[in-house]
Amino acid sequence: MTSSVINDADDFVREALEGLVATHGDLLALHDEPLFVTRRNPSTGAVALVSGGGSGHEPLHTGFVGDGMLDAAVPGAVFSSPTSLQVKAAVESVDTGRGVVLVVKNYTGDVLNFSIAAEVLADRHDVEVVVVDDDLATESAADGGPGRRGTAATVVVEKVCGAAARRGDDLAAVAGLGRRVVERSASLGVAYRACTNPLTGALSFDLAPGEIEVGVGIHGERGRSTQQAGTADEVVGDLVGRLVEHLDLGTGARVLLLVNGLGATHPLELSVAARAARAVLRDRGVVVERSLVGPYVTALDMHGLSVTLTRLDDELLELWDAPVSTAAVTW
Amino acid sequence: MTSSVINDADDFVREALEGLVATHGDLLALHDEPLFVTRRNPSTGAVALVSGGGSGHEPLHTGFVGDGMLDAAVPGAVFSSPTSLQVKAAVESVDTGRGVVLVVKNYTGDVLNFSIAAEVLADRHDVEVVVVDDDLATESAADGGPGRRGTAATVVVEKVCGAAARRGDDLAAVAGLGRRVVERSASLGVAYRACTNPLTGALSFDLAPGEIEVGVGIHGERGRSTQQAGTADEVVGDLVGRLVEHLDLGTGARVLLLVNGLGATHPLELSVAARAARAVLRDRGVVVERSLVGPYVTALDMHGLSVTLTRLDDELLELWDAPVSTAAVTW
Amino acid sequence: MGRARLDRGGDLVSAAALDVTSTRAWLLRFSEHVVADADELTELDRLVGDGDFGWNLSAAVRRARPGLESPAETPGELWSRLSDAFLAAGGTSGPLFGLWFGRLGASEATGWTGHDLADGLSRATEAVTRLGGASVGDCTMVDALVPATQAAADAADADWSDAVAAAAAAARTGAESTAPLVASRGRASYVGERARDVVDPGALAVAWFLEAATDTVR
Amino acid sequence: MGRARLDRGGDLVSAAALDVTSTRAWLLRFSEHVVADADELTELDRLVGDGDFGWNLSAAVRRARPGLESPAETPGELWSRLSDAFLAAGGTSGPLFGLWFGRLGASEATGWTGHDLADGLSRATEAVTRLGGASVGDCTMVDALVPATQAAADAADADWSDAVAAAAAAARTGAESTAPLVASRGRASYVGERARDVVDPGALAVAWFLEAATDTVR
Ligand SMILES: Nc1ncnc2c1ncn2[C@@H]1O[C@H](COP(=O)(O)OP(=O)(O)O)[C@@H](O)[C@H]1O
Ligand SMILES: Nc1ncnc2c1ncn2[C@@H]1O[C@H](COP(=O)(O)OP(=O)(O)O)[C@@H](O)[C@H]1O
Ligand SMILES: [Mg+2]
Ligand SMILES: [Mg+2]
Ligand SMILES: [Mg+2]
Ligand SMILES: [Mg+2]
Repeated sequence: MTSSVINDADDFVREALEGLVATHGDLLALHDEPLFVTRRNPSTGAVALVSGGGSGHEPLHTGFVGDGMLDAAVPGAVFSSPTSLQVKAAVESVDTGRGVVLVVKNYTGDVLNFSIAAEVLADRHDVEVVVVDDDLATESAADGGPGRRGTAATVVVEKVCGAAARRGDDLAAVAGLGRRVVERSASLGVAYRACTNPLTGALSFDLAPGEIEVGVGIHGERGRSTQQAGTADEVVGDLVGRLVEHLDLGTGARVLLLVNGLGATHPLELSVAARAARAVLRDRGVVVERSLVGPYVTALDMHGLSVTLTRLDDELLELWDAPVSTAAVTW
Repeated sequence: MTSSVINDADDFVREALEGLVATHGDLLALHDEPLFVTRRNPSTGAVALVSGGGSGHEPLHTGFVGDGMLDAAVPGAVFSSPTSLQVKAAVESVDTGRGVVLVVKNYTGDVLNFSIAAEVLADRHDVEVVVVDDDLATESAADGGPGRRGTAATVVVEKVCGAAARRGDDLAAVAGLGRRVVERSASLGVAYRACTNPLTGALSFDLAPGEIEVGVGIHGERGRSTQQAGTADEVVGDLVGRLVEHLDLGTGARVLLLVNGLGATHPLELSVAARAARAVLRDRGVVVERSLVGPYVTALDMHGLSVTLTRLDDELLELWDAPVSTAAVTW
Repeated sequence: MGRARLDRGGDLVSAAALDVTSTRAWLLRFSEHVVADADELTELDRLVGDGDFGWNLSAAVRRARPGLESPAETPGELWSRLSDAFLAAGGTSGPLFGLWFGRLGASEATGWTGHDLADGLSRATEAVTRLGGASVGDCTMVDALVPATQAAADAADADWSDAVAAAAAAARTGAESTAPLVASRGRASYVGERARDVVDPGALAVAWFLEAATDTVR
Repeated sequence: MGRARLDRGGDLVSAAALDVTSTRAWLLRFSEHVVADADELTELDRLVGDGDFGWNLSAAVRRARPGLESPAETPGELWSRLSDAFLAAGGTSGPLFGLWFGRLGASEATGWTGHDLADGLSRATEAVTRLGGASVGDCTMVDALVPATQAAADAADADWSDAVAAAAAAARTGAESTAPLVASRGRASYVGERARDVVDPGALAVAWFLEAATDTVR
């Protein structure tokens, strides 16, 4: 019995990659044992950009491999880190000699495996690790913890670093820009329904009718609080308000707005959410210079959304606007 | 109580359009009373292309407004036809004097309202109606019925007609190409979970664990048969086999493959489905010249997919490949 | 001929030529009837369809009201405003009635003769049967429209008011003829036998519409 | 010094220099212990973590086995094969042990002295504490690694076999020291008090690992 479009659970990610690469044969190449995806036509002479993590968040990261963004994506099993061997092989495959930036979402397993790969590669490759930790829901005073989770700001980091690499920036500059995006970004998510185990059909948590879970991440875990669902304006307004405060955005501040669907959220709903987010920002005098609305960092089929704000400056804006051609975004 | 990202149900579609147009301000313009969406920068001197229908299928049709595809999209309420007044106003707004092709999915309400608009406009505008009826699940011997439903082949019709208009084809030629696509296309859909009423959270039909509904449309209606879910290869293989037979595709036949997510289907699942579809076609000697995989014609948050095959010829291939720049597809 | 009667508002209504005043009186009379007795139509649609017909129809005439009360140069302008209100309405009946009213009123004449009316009905009914795809006997509004249109054509040499009276009588007979039928188009095709002995609400509304004209000249 | 003993397979194992033969014997001995007693580790992880530790570990050593049995020029090659098998394993322990084995074996020497071993342990443990972020007292494998590394450094002037025996003893003591602790890193940080009086399975595995070396030269 399955409750999703799947053959064997053990082959799920590999088969999906085969399908993806067949669909985008002009753009992507599949590498097997260990498993990773690279651009069909690698860039030459630029700093290379590699990211990855557990699967189930697609189009992140495989959908962002292409000209002006990632050189390789390294997928783990659903919600599990890839191994350092995969990361190592991907780096070895794409380094053109100018070094490699690893973009890593802040989860223990991912940080560990990417860092180990960097450690192991250190003798022969220049590697910089950029850790993304934008999720305010996991901010806690206790030190020594794993820190804030990395969620949808990863898309912004990958886009900005990819554009910087493409224009010829050196390794330190590309990594520095990635860290600049991380510093200036914050995200919060909310779920109207948990995600479904693709094999059993079981929900990762239960909500009563009319309840929402605020502060969810992208692995089907519960959030910070269960609340009664208000209107879209109320729910999104609450998230955006907290982001604005955290980033200390005053009148005239310029932002990139990312309204991200977590999987099952309909485009109509995301558009209503985008409208709501813009209204709050307009009221506070914050200027939405650019926005991206869609399912970019999913949590399987979770019904919900996250909002990410990145405070822009002229350079980040220019890098965001730079041409990109991937399976998930093209402009 | 709501179970989705919504404010007032009556304002849902309008607010979503406001959000969409704000997000794609460079691409889209919103017209109010009556409601429709056009390109921000209208084409000049080309045959215009207008489509529309009930909402809930996004990105269809609003996401396909832009250079090389639709000139206007006319949305009704969720799963309800727009009125002929909306269609009429859209046609009046985008006709540059070379005439307008209306692309209509075959549902009684849509056909009625678009035809009435065409009738009312006949004195002052040259209008051709292209009716899309690709869904094999609704094929029935009984005449006088509403005929086969229109589903995802609409995307192919809109792309091909848009490219033909853009290269300067006249009204009859553009409409003729649209009808050629319809003749050469067939679709079938399957659901793993029905869609959810955005207000009440109720499912449009129930399935026991491990069951799938084969032959579903895009309005949450039941399909032709309820079956035990097999593997992805079995489920997709069955659909594709029936399409191949219907279109009488033999060795060497060239097709466009559209694997369409119905709303909540994860990119991993769609990629697995694309892989499965390709395997069947390869076994039969059918050549997949191009493919498109993603949620393009949704049924709110239905978990499921449809497969569309269009038998290509050189001209259709060229028109499919022609540049396009819309919110949902860009190449 | 040349008779003049009082309409319900006290204006002179010409029985010989259908001018702006008499058209307005007719359409307002129809509106009032629909709003007053919407429940009867809804009940019929509930028995054989989805039970929204009265609501669809009364929403449309309410929307039309301000336009019907505003100044107009020709009857055609009033028909066109009524048409738009129906075209903006939901259901299957909204667009079909909208089309019918629109085609009916597509004339520049300021005072309609019996021939103008018969021509209008003929244009209108042709469009509805063509686009709706229903024929007489399918248990739809067409069962009233077609005989009414024929009756008006037969009486076209008479005053418009006599022509419309003939049309109204034929529409009533046509509507009643739907009761023993099982629908094959639209709504009632889904319920089969349950629809027997129920008058089609769309056909009944056509009868009400034409009868409203005869009421204003009575 | 210059002692030679039989390893379990009958090969000569040098107690003075850790060569390919003795390294292979050590690593295979460790593998056998893990496979045989995986359940004990799993049970400990079940009490304080998610109960997959024995499974993670035995999957890794099974994966390593063919590489450990193939010809090699230097001990470093064997360490590197063991490392890769752990780096390909799941959990937190897989990558950390993989890193540890990889750094431990990062030497070109064909026969290791006590100093080579002490240097390797020092490199390896430094990498694990740096990347894993745990300190002694956090109730992780680090509680065994750090004292073992220190003990080997203190005994580096002796034979490798004496150095490893000192390390093994220190690791055992370190592992046992985790029982009264409440974990603050990784797995057991979620269960708090429930983890008291349970030895950390990662730390215990470190003791097993070093004890496997002393077994082969015993
Ligand atoms: N194909 C058709 N042609 C003409 N009239 C039709 C057709 N289908 C339905 N009707 C008319 O529409 C009426 C129902 O209208 P309404 O309730 O507004 O539509 P719906 O069935 O969409 O709810 C029926 O009583 C019938 O007279
Ligand atoms: N940050 C850390 N540094 C060093 N060792 C750790 C750390 N976190 C966990 N461990 C070790 O890993 C062991 C658990 O491994 P395993 O069960 O494979 O991982 P997981 O907790 O991911 O299931 C623990 O017993 C502990 O010794
Ligand atoms: Mg009805
Ligand atoms: Mg209805
Ligand atoms: Mg564990
Ligand atoms: Mg684990």
